[in-house]
Amino acid sequence: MSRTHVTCTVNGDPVDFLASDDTSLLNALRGELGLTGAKEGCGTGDCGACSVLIDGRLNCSCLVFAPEAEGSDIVTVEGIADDDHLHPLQQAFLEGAALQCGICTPGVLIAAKALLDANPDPTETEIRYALAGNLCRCTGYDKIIRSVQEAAVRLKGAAR
Amino acid sequence: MRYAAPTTVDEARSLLAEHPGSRVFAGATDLIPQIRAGRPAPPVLVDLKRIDQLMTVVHEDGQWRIGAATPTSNLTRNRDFTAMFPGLSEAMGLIGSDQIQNRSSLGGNLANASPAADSVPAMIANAVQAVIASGDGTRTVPVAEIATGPGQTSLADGEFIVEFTVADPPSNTGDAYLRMIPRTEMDIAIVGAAVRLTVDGDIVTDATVVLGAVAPTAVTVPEAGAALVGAAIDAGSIDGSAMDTLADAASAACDPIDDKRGTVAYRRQVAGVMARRAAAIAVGRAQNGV
Amino acid sequence: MTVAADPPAYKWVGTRPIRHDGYEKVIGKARFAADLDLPGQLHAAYLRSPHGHARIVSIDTTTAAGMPGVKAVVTGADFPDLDPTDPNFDVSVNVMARGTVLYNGHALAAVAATTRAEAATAAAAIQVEYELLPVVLTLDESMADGAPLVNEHNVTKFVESDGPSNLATVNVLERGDVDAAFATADLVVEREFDTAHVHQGYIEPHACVVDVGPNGKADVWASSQGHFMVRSLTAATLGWEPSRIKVTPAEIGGGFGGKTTIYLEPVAARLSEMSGRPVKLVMTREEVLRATGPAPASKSRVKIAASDDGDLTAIECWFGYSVGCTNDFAGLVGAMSVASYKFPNLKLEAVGVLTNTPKTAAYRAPSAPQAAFAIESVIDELAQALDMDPIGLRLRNAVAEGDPTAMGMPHPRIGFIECLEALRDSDHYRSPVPDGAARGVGTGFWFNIGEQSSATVNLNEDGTATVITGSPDIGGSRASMALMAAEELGIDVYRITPMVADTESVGFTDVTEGSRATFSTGMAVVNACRDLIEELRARAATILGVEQDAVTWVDGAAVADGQDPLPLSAIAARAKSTGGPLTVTASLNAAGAGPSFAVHCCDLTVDEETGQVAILRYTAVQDAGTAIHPSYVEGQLQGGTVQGIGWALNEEYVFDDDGSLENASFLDYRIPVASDLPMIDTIIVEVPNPAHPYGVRGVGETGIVPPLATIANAVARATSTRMTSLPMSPPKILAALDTP
Amino acid sequence: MPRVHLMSDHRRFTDGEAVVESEGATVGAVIADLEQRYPGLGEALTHGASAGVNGEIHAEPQYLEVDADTDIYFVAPLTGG
Repeated sequence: MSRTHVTCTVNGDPVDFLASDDTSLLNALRGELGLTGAKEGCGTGDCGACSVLIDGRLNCSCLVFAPEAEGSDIVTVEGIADDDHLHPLQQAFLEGAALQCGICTPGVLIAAKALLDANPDPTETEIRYALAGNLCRCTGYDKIIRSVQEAAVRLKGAAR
Repeated sequence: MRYAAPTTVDEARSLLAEHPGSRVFAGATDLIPQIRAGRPAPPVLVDLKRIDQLMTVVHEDGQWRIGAATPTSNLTRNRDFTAMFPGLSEAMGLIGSDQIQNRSSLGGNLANASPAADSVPAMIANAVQAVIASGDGTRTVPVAEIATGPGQTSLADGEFIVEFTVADPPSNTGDAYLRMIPRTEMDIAIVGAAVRLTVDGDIVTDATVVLGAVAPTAVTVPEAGAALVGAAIDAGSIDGSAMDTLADAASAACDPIDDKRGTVAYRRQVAGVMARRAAAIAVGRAQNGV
Repeated sequence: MTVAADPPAYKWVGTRPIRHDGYEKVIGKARFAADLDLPGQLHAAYLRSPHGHARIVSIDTTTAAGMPGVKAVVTGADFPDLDPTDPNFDVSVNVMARGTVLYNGHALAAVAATTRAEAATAAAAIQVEYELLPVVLTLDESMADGAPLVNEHNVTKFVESDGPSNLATVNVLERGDVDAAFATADLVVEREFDTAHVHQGYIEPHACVVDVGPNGKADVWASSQGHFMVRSLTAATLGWEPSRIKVTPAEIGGGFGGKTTIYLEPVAARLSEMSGRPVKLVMTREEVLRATGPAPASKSRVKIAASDDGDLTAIECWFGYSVGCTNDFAGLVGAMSVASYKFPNLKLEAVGVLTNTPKTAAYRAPSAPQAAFAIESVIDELAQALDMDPIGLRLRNAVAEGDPTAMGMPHPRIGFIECLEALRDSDHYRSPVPDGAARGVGTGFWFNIGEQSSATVNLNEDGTATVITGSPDIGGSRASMALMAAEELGIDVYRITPMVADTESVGFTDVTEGSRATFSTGMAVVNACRDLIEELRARAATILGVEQDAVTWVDGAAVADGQDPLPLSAIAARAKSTGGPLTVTASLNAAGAGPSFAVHCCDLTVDEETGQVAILRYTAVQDAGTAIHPSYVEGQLQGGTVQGIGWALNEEYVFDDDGSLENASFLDYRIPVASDLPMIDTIIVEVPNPAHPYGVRGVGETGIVPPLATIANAVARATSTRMTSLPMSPPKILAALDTP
Repeated sequence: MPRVHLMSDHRRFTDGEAVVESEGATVGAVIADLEQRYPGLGEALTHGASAGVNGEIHAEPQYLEVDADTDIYFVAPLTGG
């Protein structure tokens, strides 16, 4: 098995690692970089628990070969809070009880961030479709959707 | 297995020539699940996304050129493209989640040769052409001639799709794509139907109907298109008997299978429903310019 | 929204603080089992049966053992053979096949290697010779005369039995004379129903890391609903004393009953013992669907009699469940008991039947949803036939305190009528049904259970308290423990740290199941806090120079006449000088679990050209007893409801003729996605359980019971076609609509 | 005397009687008494039944105290999810 030396940026930090050519970016993040926030729920792109942003775009990191990450800018759930404050989505999820077991939460937060970055004022339907690739089995999605709505309101308030 | 990311078409050609059995990929959204499910890994994985031509969308001289590896979300977010091909755009917007659409490509969706690929009926309805790197040059063929059966294509070893070309639609033309899935997202189509039609006032003058997921490949249904040509449009609605003929023709054209996703009877019945509903949307777009 | 007759004035109970474990979970730092890596760790992979039923003629592991990176290989021969009468026999055989594979996906060997890919490659290289045996996949095939045996070791439970059989269990409940009642009834409705196998669908695949040290002791990190259960079942499967094993509970990524048993840990332990290295074993999604869970498929016949004025006079039911390839599925009585109306005449029979399909597991109120689907569908049809309001018919016949359960025992204080009234009076039910839509109502309940729990409360020198329990937190129970402790001790909930400790750091605690964590473990926490307060009063008496009897505990402080209140923190700071550390432990075997009733209502449309159902509005009403943390009570109701919606509409196992699961992925095993659903409105009814200090009933189970019939009843009213087969997938609805 | 309510499955030991009276100050003593009078019943109740007493279900009830007015309902074991 060939291994490739990959240099990229993860959560703002320049990193490099050696990855088997057939391994996923998810495995590299978890195994090589110790960033276990992104989870493997299916390995086939159907559950979204491994969601990360690559160059600002939402991806399932289980569907990306690790060497593809060369030169890219990756954001995982570990990187969305700043030094002093949780991201408004994280805060809204805590206050809104939008997580139960928490296994889907990292992926949902990333997908919701991708949505709000592109569309600061989504409708409920837009939120539901934007999160359709993120399965949650605990919550029935209700409190997740409400918390994304709440975070959107707070982000707009902060931007004003 | 080795990963390679060529930056030119010629470099990719060489890699494939040197390593028989290797695979090109763009989004890998089908490839990775297939490898996980036990499909033998190719000797070299050739990533096409570092080749500029395959990632570029150009609109000039009444024609679009779409890099075969371009993420479908680049196209669904492209307002000019979506205004011209709303049906093709909505078909691409149905390929999996947002996560998937940031990776999936028209080239991959076509070359994977799933009978249920959402973009393919819509590409065929719009007479999209595939430009294929072949030997030292290229050849151009209609999209309909690529897939030959489930997982099977007419692409020879070493060939790969470079880009797609499609002419701007004539005026007063609209397209639409609808599919039936059990959920609202994240499913493979049980039935897909693409319709493109052109109107002259209150008369349909041209129509193409293409079905997906009801046969080993996407199927164009000439009888269904013919049923619409000459049909009258009254207050935005196509004549009911023409629509009934369209639906019957669509159902009759199905050659489906029973599988975990749907039955033969269901696919046949719903193919007519989807075709009729897609035609109803398409006619509105043709008359109203979207 | 909460409905309570006379809510007590609590300071903390009933509030909605941010959960204590939430921060780690939103920043990606929470440790689930697959997140742990140990130095030198190996990765393991299984070989699973490609056949639905076969004798293992031979297994040759020599090639695999010599492959790159391989450090250890195990087969059934590496585990002791338990006696078939041993209560852990079925678990042991399911963990690793001995002699016979009982279903497609049954584990029969595993490999540990330096990488997961090497382990998988080597596992695939193990040579197995099979002698194929007949495969029995359905309840009807299994019960047919002369049916091949599914499992030669099965003996029927609860009835006289002579020799192996495909019957797993037979339970019968009866009272009165149903035949006479049916003979004289004004109206009788009888229907047959069936439901498919469904999976719990937790997003976290089963995972563990096991490190067996040179002293023979095993450290296990595992995702489960009960780490003491993991310890005892792992020990039994290995033939070890439980004390050789320490299990540390990882965060659990969903369970819903599916993680009340083990699959991985003995295999990883044996591989670790053989290799001398830590071993990580994580299932793929395909393995989760092929070889864990699911809930049983079912068939049923339900016949109910009513008088013209709406009195339900008799019920006769037969429920059959395909419990899978082994016979350790309990709880069928729960199924029968969902007939929660005052039937003077009743005859209920539930039968468990073996099939060559995965061993089934509990799934929220095990066996009740299938039965409630059937019973509540017939009740709805009676309401239609009698032209009665579906809530009105149910209110007229609903059981209340003192009415007999199906088992005969009188119901304790329950809130069924209160739930029915809450829905009847809700905005949803009082609103007109939207144009083109239809409305359905359904009900359900679950007994809930008590069992054993332990809790330790350590008061820290800064006046904070650490509350330690043995109940894995699968949906917010740590927050509940902290709230009850805050209420008892009178300190801020954020000055309490609730945690779940390993098997060597807290007293024995049964599995988190049956809605028991907040009830039983919560009661242990309350008892520990009350003992701690006794001790605090004694210490305060020493400090204040008064008798203990003169000290009362008010709002987190010791109060004695004529003196300033002495706050908890001041006593904690003087622990050393007043007798040493302040720490107490309480444990109990709880009885008195309170049944939780639920009533659901759904508005939906059916596309009659495609058979597709769209849910427009949904309200779940449930009696929580007392909602300790209402947000997480709502979450349990919403989560259970949506699982029930999935069960009703699209979830099903699709087997081929050899028992191979054709849809072993989240692509084709279709759990609901966000865009399928509306908001799930909740109404929490609070009829306190008198057996719990705060009135808790437990809420996790019941929410999944009503949705199946609720949706079927709405579909019946939308289409004038009664769907009796789940899932009501678009092809099935369309086929039913086309059947005259 | 405590009254014992039997599941249908256990009535084969009692000639179909659904409710029998029994002696004993604990559920265990009651079961022992029943075994004397209905051979096999005690064994069946010990290994395959929980007992409902005073509205509460007990999985291991043998030392539970009962008195002359107690109704004991033997039911199949319950689990949860």
